[in-house]
Amino acid sequence: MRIGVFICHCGSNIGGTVDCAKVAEIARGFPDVVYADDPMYTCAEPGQAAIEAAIHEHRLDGVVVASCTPRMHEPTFRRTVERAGLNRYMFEMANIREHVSWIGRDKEANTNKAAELVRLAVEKLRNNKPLAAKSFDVTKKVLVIGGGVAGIQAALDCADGGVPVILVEREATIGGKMAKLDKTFPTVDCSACILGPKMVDVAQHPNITLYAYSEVEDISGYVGNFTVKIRKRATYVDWSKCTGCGACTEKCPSKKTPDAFNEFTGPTTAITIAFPQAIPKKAVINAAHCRQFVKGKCGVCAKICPTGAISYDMQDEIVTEEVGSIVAATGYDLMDWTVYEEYGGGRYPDVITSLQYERIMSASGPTGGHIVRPSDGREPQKVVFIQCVGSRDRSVGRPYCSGFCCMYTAKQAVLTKDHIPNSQSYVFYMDIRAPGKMYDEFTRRAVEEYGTEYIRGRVSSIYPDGNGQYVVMGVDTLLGEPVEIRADLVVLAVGIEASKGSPQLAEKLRISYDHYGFFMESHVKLKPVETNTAGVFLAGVCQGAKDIPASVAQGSAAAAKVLALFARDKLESDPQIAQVDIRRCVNCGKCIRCCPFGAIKEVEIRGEGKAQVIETVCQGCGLCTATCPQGAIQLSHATDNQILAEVNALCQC
Amino acid sequence: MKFAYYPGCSAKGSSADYEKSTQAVCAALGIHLEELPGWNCCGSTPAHAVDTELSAALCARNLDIAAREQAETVLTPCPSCLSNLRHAAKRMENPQFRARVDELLDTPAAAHFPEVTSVMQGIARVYDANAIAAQVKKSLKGVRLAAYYGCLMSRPPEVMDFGDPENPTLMESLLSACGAEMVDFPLKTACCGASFGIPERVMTARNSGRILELATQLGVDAVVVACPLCQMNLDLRQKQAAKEADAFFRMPVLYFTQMMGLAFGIAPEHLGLEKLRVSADELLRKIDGAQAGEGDR
Amino acid sequence: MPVLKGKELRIVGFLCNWCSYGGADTAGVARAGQPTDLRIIRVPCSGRVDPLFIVKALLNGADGVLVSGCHPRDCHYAAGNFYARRRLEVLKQFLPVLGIDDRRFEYTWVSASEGQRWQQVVTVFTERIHKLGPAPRLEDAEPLLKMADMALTSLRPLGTGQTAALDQLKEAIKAKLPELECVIGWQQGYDGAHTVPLFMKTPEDVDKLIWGPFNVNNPAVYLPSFKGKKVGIVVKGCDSRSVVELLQENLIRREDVTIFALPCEGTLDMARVNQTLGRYSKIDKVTYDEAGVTITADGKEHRFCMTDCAQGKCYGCTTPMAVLADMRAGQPVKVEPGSRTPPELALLDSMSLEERMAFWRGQMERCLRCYACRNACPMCVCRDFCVSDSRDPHWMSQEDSTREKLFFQTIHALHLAGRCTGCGECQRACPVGIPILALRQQIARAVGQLFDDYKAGLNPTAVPPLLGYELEEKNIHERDWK
Amino acid sequence: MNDAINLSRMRDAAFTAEVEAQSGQNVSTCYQCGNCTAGCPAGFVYDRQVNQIMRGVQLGLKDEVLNSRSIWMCLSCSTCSLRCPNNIDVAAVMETLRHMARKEGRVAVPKVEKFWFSFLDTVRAFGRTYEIGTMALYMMRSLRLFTDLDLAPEALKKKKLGFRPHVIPGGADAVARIMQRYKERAKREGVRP
Repeated sequence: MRIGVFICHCGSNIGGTVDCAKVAEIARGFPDVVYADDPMYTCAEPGQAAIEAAIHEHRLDGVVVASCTPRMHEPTFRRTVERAGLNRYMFEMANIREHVSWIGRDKEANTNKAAELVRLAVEKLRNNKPLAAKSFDVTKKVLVIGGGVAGIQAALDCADGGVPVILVEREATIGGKMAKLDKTFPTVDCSACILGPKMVDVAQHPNITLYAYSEVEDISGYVGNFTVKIRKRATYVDWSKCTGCGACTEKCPSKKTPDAFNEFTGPTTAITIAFPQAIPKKAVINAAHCRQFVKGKCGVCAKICPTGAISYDMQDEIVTEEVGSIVAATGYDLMDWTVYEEYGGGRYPDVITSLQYERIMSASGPTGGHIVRPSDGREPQKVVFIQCVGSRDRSVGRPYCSGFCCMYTAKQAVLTKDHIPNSQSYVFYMDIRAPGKMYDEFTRRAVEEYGTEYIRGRVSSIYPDGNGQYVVMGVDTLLGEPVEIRADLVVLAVGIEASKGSPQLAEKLRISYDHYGFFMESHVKLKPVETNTAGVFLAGVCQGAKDIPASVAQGSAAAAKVLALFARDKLESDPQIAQVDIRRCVNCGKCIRCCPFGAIKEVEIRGEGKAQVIETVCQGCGLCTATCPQGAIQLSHATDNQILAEVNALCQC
Repeated sequence: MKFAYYPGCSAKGSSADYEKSTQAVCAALGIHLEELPGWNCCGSTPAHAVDTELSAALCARNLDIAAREQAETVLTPCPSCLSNLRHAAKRMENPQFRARVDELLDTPAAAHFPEVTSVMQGIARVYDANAIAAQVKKSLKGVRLAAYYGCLMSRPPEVMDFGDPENPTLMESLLSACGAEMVDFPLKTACCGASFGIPERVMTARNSGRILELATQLGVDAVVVACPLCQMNLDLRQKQAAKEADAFFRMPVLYFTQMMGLAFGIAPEHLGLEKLRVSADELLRKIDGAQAGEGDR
Repeated sequence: MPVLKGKELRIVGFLCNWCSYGGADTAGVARAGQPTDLRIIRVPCSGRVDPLFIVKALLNGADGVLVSGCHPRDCHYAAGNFYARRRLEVLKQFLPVLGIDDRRFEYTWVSASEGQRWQQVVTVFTERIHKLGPAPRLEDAEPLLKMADMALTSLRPLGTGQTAALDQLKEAIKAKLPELECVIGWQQGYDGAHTVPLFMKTPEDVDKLIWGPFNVNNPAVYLPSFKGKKVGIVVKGCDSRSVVELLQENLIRREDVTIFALPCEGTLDMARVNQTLGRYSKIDKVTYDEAGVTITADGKEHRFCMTDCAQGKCYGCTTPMAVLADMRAGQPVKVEPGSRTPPELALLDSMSLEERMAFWRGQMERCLRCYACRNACPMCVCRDFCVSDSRDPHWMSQEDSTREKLFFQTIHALHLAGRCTGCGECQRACPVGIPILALRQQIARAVGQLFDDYKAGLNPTAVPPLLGYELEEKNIHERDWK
Repeated sequence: MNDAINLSRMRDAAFTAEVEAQSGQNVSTCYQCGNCTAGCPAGFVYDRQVNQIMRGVQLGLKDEVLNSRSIWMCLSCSTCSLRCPNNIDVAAVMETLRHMARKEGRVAVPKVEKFWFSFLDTVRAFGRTYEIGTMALYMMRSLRLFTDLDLAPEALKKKKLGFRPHVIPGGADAVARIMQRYKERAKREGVRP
């Protein structure tokens, strides 16, 4: 073999503390090394040209570059050697900058270490083999999980881009949290009015298949070729027949059914349509409260339904879909604030969550948009808003900021004044976080135009004073005094957490999630919608707290990623994957058992069972190679021999 | 059932009635309280306010006695004593601290101390609600009560182990077992002003005032307490509180043991009710009335 | 290339490409100064790190080895580091039995963002290695020869009383024989004091079957070669565990094997028997009694009481009865609860690290590299493709050095991690009587201690510990790098 | 209006460290939400609110903190600790500050300390507290002869306060010795007992 070695000075970055010329000279003594040089900037255009020239001039069939970390320039130099006609895998790098010159002061030690790392690379290279990528087809269809505003945006953009979309929504209607909001900041325009049309587009778009009241059961496969099992939960109403006329909901006798859509601010019926603009506008039976199921007799809805859509014996159904990419947009839930016993732990009817307040303010809500107290239906005069309940609070395991509470609290204060002109709102805050466009101006308006009292401090406790009001014991840290307010209504800006079941979904998607169940993007700054699993993208709050504009933007960003992925007809698979030497394989199945990706299957070859790697599924971790006792399965480009060569280069007594 | 017993100084003075009723109720329940021989003051607030090790030393002597008596569990009626004893025991788990404390003692304290808990938990440990109900001769039916625990009983939770530190409910369960109607009393763990009654009257007046105000507002027949200092501040100092709050209170403040005693049909004089500054006569009449009412039906 | 004398020691690092290698880069970018001893080998995932790389390094002159991967739950490959955690922890507990200080090997988790943590890890680990100084070399050790103490009490009855049920067993075999390719058992060898394997195809063959203290071989070793064919096998308790393990590893199929079992009363330590018999021209007779056998060789009587002369493994044996069988004969025997440290392992336990290295130095000098240990092992399923004599992968040179020989023993031991049933065939087959079983026993002990007392070959459906993982490992704890 | 606090001069990092060490709390986690102050039953008699004390400790303003009345008026009800979103045991910090202040002989509210001493004196004398004794001693010490005089008749009528001190059977010497040793040790260590 004829190997060329290039020791990069990287200006003084390496040259400063490593004697590059000496390293090059030592390298010339290594086996198979026929050429060594120490250019000033190897990655620069002339540096790369020099490599190409050397390859031709010295008929090199392998190149080692000792410079910065391979995580930076490996792709660059691989292209370089490729241009000169070598296989891109006949190239190795030695990291003598981040791992040598930048961390060691002693030039002699650095030089010696650099030389050893070059030796390491040379020994590895001597065991390298040319590898060729394989290409495979892509199923140009995308699965969007979650029908909130982020998911809707992603679905619509993909669909408009000509990609068939499968949209899966856990609830009976899409719209997510935004559909529950009365108005939106900072424009104070009606939430339903701006979201409604988008929801309708979803329903009418030829490219979108919507599975509402459904959940993702299982996901297998890999980028370009995922297989998804979807559980369509039993609604006990045949949606193909249901016209959404609502006759059933009027006649249903169980009128005390808790209303999840309205955040339990009022009762609903056992058979129900979430809200007037629901998409799909179909009825669903809540079996837990339906007399037919609880008592075994009733059947009113079945009698009343003009299309005979009611079917009490409906079962869950599993459907399977093939997709090439997945967008997760599962959103958030409120944390369980009842851990705050000092706020009554949920025992006080007029201490409510901000989301409940939205429903109370909403025209489609239980009070028809009249702000009244849940306890006695009276109009509140003094309303206290408390921020950061379950945000920035380590004592309840929620140290993070929920991002948008400051803004909607200001909005709710403003709306309160609009609804009840003679009311007075107080907001207890720690910091006002209003970095968005027109946001700070909005919070200022809440103060300056709507006379909201912003009080800088937390609230220690809330308790009923015995004549229908609540004593709010707070502090004004700017004043440096405790303060006390007698309030008619207290609204808690409850912090958010990843929506229920996020970790389980993450496991199915094979993407990582943080301590609080939020999904992890693959780079905080540069890959905000990608995940570490190819073909899986993120949109909305499932990735971290963000408001509507940001969620919509991320929805579109995810869609762009999907469209870019589908722009190619074939995908290339990384050739750095495991390969089975069938002579050595005894079919013990250990590799199959521990492969994290199910990338190894048992096949029959000449009557014998053997392991076989599914090239497109294998991610190249090498766990199988470390598992196989007879070394029958080897990870290309990190084979036992290649690593042994490196070990031996370092350890030979 | 037998427990070692640490009455605490106030039992021999300002809260003799607490002591009396505790003894009476425990007797009625067949719980035998074995007073620790030669116990001394736990040091109360002043000791730990002055020095943690001094406070621990005073407590350690008592715990040591209990250990030598081979007691398994020591009951004490007073939350302050309880807090000090439990804190001392916890702090003594740290060897350096223990060493410093041993220096102050005649002989190094026993390696392991028996557990100390409140009389209330002691009773609840032996009798569940039904068992208590079974003891009731005079149901407290129709009597509205506010349970007030004070700030020490449940705090800090990791030391006191008394249920939810913001919302303990043990007293409620005991007294509702006696038939009483327990109101949700949000200030149940608020501070009454503690021992500052003497050096800084306004402290107790304000804080006790707030508590009495809410109790009055909620229209309860009495506030039930488990702490001698709380009782003193809410009862004996009720006038001071009223003056500070510029209000008028007539709120009987009884120990939970006195309340239970009444339910068990024990005579008021055996429960030290005469020591109450704000008389409980009306309350007693109400209870008897309820009984009469029961009789009619 | 040698390390800088006096300045540096030889420290090898295996870093996963996604987290720790990036973490080391981050440290570099932050100019976080570190000792220069460490040489980093970049691997895709900590799960790729075969523990044998580490032993290879340590036996060949490394003074320390450090493995670092993504934090648990953050593995780029979902679960690679979970497997690594188990395998590396087992290795850590294995190294001392070789006489290698386990502080010379460490593994940890560093994410790509944790430059400071990486600096901390490298600094602390390098300091640790410098405190320990240069690693002692196997070939520098003064050979040390020690014998295991075989004066043992057993957890179960030892004797030779159960031969009664043999006929019953034979009938059963004969009845089943027509459906089977053959049934594997034992027959008398060149004399009454030795046995050889018996492959019964006809009823006449079956009559040759014998049972007793001389049935030392483990017939399970032949099963994989019959894979796909219907065979029967006669087993002792220990043999049955090998059968179960083979089933567990999908190397044979349950429907293919019919298992015949008698309660085992222990087998003789043939090494010691032969020693006592010494040179003899012929065995006159062998008489059995309840407690043992009397062998008359050249007119001279030798008494072998089972309680004194059983194989070391028999004393601590808790499964004299087959753990899995289709046909059982004989009287069930009672096993006392408890566990024993096997004599070979006890011997190693009693030594210091230096003594152990010296011990293996001495033992390995005697090793003939005949691979009898491998061929006798029922779990050595690679057969002709053992990595010890392959070029790709090329784990071992053919050099006849103590180091290479000990490395082979390590390969065998580590390949048996969580699989070795302790049947002891490797040691019994060793022509020069090296107590190599101790290495396997240490692995088995480590696996048991780490994973809820797991024992190989008891449950055909259990997942072997090293082929599984827990998100939170009960007995494996992250070390801090203060 | 007094002069600005000169942080560059007055900041005493060692003090912050000392408080953290003695109280076992990490005060840097305090983000000044004020919850401690909001729930403090004694706040209305403080010269500096709890959160301001915490701020003072963060900034290492030793004098500001140790000379404040607040640390003497703390009721040790630990409401602050219970509700601190950052799990700081604020009450422990307050107590630590009180101890530090006492040891340096800084007593912003002497009457409180006098009351404690009066209490402890009776404990030394009898092994157990004795209300009237405490009161008497306190009145002498504080020269506040009319303390709770309004209550006295009530209390006495109700026999709330026994006239006889309640002594440990077998004498209170053991307790006295504890107190003695404490005093001596304090002297040895050069701190105010």
